[in-house]
Amino acid sequence: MPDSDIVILGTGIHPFGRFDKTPEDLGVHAARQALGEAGLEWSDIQAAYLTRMYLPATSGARILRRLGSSDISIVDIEAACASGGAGLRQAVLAIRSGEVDTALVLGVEKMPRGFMDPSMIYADWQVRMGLSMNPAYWSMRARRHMHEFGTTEEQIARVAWKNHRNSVENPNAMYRKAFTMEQILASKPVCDPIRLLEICAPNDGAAAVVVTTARRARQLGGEPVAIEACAHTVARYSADFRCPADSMSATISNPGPTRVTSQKAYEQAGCGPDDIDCFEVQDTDAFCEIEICEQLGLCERGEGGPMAEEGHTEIGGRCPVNMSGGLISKGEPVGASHLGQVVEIVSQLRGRSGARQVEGARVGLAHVLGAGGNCAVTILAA
Amino acid sequence: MPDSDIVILGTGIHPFGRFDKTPEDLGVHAARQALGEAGLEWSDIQAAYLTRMYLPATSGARILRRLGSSDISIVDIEAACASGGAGLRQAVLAIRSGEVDTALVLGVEKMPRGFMDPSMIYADWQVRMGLSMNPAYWSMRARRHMHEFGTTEEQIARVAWKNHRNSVENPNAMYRKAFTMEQILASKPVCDPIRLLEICAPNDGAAAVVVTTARRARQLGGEPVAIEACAHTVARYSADFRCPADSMSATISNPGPTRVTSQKAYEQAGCGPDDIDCFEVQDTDAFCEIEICEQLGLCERGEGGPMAEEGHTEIGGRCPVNMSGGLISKGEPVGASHLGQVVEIVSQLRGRSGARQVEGARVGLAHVLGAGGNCAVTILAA
Amino acid sequence: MGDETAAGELLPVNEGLVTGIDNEPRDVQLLGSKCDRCGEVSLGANAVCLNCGSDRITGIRLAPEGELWTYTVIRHRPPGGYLGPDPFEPFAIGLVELPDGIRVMAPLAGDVDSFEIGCRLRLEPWILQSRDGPAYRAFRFAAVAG
Amino acid sequence: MGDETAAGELLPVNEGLVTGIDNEPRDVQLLGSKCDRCGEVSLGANAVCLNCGSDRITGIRLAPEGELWTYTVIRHRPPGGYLGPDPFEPFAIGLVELPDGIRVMAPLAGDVDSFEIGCRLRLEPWILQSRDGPAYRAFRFAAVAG
Ligand SMILES: [Zn+2]
Ligand SMILES: [Zn+2]
Repeated sequence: MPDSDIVILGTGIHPFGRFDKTPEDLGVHAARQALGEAGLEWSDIQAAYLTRMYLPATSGARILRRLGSSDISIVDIEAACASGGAGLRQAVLAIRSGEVDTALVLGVEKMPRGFMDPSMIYADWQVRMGLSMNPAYWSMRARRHMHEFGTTEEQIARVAWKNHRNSVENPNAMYRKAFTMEQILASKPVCDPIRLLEICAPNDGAAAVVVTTARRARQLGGEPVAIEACAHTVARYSADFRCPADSMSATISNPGPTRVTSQKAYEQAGCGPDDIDCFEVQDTDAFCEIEICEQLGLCERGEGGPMAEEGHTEIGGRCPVNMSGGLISKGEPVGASHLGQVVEIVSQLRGRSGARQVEGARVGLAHVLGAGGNCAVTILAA
Repeated sequence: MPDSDIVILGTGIHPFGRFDKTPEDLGVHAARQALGEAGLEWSDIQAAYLTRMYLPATSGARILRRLGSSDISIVDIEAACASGGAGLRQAVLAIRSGEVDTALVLGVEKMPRGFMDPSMIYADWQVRMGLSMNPAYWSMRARRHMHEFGTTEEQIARVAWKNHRNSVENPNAMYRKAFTMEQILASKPVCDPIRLLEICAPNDGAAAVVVTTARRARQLGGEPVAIEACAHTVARYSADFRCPADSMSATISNPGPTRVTSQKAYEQAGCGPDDIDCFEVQDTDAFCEIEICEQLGLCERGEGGPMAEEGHTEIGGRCPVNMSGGLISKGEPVGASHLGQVVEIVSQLRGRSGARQVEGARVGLAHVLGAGGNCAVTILAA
Repeated sequence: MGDETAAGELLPVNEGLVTGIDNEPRDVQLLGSKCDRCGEVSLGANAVCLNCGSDRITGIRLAPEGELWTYTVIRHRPPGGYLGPDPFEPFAIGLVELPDGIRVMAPLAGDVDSFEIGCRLRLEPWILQSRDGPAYRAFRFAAVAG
Repeated sequence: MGDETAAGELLPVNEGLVTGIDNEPRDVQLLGSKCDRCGEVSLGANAVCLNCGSDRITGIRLAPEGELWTYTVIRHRPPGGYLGPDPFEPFAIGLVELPDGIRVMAPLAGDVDSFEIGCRLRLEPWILQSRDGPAYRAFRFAAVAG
C-alpha cells in the first residue's frame, strides 16, 4: 500500500431496523465502534462528516459532541440516497489535500414511519394526481426492461430470493428470513410488476468509518483497507427517471448515473468490473439490482435477468452481489446506507464475514443510487 | 500568486431581502453571475457545493440543473450559520487534492417568515418555559460583557449606527437606511439590553463563488483573489452558550469558537489580524460584533466597546468591520450569508466597492458564527 | 363531476402545466416548452432548458396523442392529498411518448389490465374535486377508440 | 394553580430534568449528572459526559441556590408552545451559577427590573398548565428573601 493511499482503518455499524432510540444513540454506537476498531480516540479525529437526509440541521455536531469536547470541523452532508458516498468522498479529498490526516464519516438516519410525506419531494399536482408513489417509478423501469429484453418476473423474484437468503447470516439486517420463490411470487404486487417481498423499507440505522493515510495506518497497526476510488455524480439531463420526475426526453439518451459514476470510479481505481470480487448495490427493489449489474458492467445490457437467474450473483457465483442481504432485507436508513455497504465490503475484504464470506475477496465495490439520480460508487481493496 | 494557490475567480450575489421568488430563481441568479464574472460556462465546473440550512434535501441538484445538463458531483452542505464557510472549505480541499480543478460554491436560503419554529432547534421543555428566543442568548452575553468590562449601551448602539450607515451604499442589503444614535437607543428592547435596530432578521438570498487554481486563473485572465485560509470549527465543550444551550460549565473555560477558528485561519494564511485590511463579521446583534472583534484579535479582551466608540471599525478607521452593512442591514439568509461576506471582501480587494471602499485593501477576512458554536473564517488576498 | 363545478372554481392542477377553456371542463391541453437553442421539449412552462441551460424558450402545446412507453399499476392509495376516486380504486400510470419528443408521466384511464407498451393513447381531462376546496383541471390518457 | 392539578396529572417538564414529590407541586429539585472520570457536572440525566465523552456518570441533585451570572428580559411572547402567563407578561431569564460548578439557564420570578449580576437566587417550582393537556412541574429561580 503506497504512502499516498487513503485507507479505512475502522468501521462501525448500528444494526438497521426500527428502534426506540435517538439519532444520538444510533450515531454514537457506530462512531465508537469505528474508533475502537481503528484503535483511535475521538481526539485523534481532525475532521468529521455526518451524512443524513431526514435528520434536522446540525445533526453532526449534536450527535458527535457526545464523544467529548472537540473543536474540529463537523459538517452535515446530504446527497439523497448517495449521502454516505458524498460524505466519504469529502473525507478522502480532505485527506488527499494534506490538511487533514484522519477523519470520521458517520451516516445516521431515523426515518419517518410508513409512507414518507410525499410533499417533501413531489410537487402538489403530482400528489393530487396520484403520481407520488416511489415504487411506481421503479416499476415502470422494470416493465420497460421486460419489454426490451425479455426479463421475467421470475428473474426479478430470484434477486429478492437471493438477498433474503443472504440476510439470514447478517446480524445487522432488519429482516433475516429466507423466502421461497413461490412465496415471493405470491406476495402482493405493490406497483406491478414489483411485489412486496421485492422492495426495501425506510428505517433507522447508523454506520461509520475512520479514514486515514496508509502511512498513519502502518504506524497504528490494525487492518487497513484501501479506498481505491470514491465517486459521486448527479444524473445528466433525462438520464434517469427516478422520482420525482414528471417526464423524460424521448430524443436525448445520456448514459445513466450508475454507468457514469462507475466509469469514473473504475478510472480512479485503475481497474474494471472483472477485477472486483464482490459488490453491494442499491436494490431499492429487486429489479433495480438487475439493471445496476448491467450498468456496472457485470454483464451486457439486457443480460442482468439471466445473470441473476443462473446464480452468478450469489455468494459463490461469478460476481457476488449484496452478500449482506441488500437493502431489501437491511432496509434503507438513507444517510447511513452507503456507509453500511462499505462496512460490509471492508468485512469481506478482511475475510471476516463468516457464513456470508466471499472466498478470497480482495477488491469490492459499493454502489448507491436515488432521488434526483444521485449516485455514488466506492471501490475498496485489501 | 504561486501555482499552488487557490483563488476565487468569479462572484455572484442575489440581493438579500424578502422576495416572491423560488430558491431556484435566487440560486440561478447568483450562480450565473459568478460564472459570468469568471468567464466560465457551467460545463467548466467539475464539482458543486450548495450550502443551506432551511432548504430541503437535494436543493443543490434541483437548483443547479437549471444551468443545463451535467453529471458532476453536487452536494448539499450544512453547518448552521457557518454553512457557506464549510462549503467553501470543501471546495478548497477538493481542488487542493488535485481531483477537481474548478468548483462552484452556491449558498441559497429562503427563510420562514417571522419567528422561526422553535421546535427546530429547542427541546420541548425549553419552549414551554420560554427559553426559546434566540436574541435572549445574545443579550445575556452582552449583559455579562457589560458587567465584566464596562461596555455600554451606547457602544453597542454605535455598532448598529455604523452598520446601518454603511448599508446605504450597498445595493445588496435588505435595509439601506441610516439611523441616528438617538433613534437606535430609542428603539424597543427585544431582550434587554439588545434593541430592535441592533439585531438582524432572517431573510432570502443567494451568493456564489467560482473557485479554481491560480494556474487556471492565469490562463483565463480575470481578477483572481487568493483564498489564503478557510477554516471551520464547532465550539469546544461549553465554550459557547449560543442557542439552544440549557447550561454552561462554571469550571471549564475553553477558548470560544471565533478565537479558535481565527487562530487556525491565521496560521494557514501565515498572517495575523494586523495584516488584514477589512473584515466582514457575524453581527447577529450589535454586541456580537464587539465580542467578535476581541476574539479575532483586533483589540484586547474587553476593549471592543471603546474600539467601536472611537470609530476604529468604521470605513476609514484602523480596522474597518462590516463595510457591507453587516447582517444587521443585509439580513441573514443563513446558507448564503458567509458567501455574501466573501463577495463583499472580493469586491473590496478588487477596489470595486465604490462609496464603501476601504482604500488600498489587500487582505480581508470573513467570519460567521451561529447555532451550536459553528464558526467559519475565510481570509482572502488580492 | 363537471356539473358540481361552478365557473371560476375550476383551476389548473398546476400553473403553466395544463390549459383549457375556462368554463369547459372537457377541454384540456398540455403545455410545454421548446428550447430555441437546442430544440429540446419539456413539460410545462419552464424558464430554462434543462438540457442546455438556455433561457430562450418558446411556449408550446404538446400533441394530445402518443404511445405508451412503459406503465405500472398503483395498488394502494397514494399518501398525502391524492384526489382520485374515494374509495380507492387501483389505477395505471405510465410514460406516454408524444411526437414532440417527450415522454410524459400521467395516470391512465381504464381497466388496469388493458394496457400494453406501444398502445395508442389520447389525452383527456380529469377533473379532480378537492374535499372543501376547488376542482382542478388535471389530465390523464385513455386508449384511442377503435 | 396547584389546586387545579389532580394527582397524576403533574408531569415533569422533561424526563430526567426535574424531580419532586408526586403530589406536592411545591417540591422541586434539579437533576444533574456528574462524570466519574473528569468530575464535570451537567444539567439533567445524561448518558455521556460532553467534556470527556465518558459514559461513567453518576446522577446527582443540583444545589437549589446560586448566584446570577447574567440575565436578560424577554419582552415579547416566545413563539411556539410557551406555557407562561396569558396574557403575556415580560419576564427575566438568566444563567444561575450553582456551587456544583454549572450555570443553569432558567426563568427568573419577580420584577424584571429587580435583578443584578451576582444576586442570590433560589430554585422554586413553576407549575405550567397546558391548555388541554397535563400540568408540568417546571422550575425557575427567585430572589432569596432578606
Ligand atoms: Zn436547450
Ligand atoms: Zn467527563
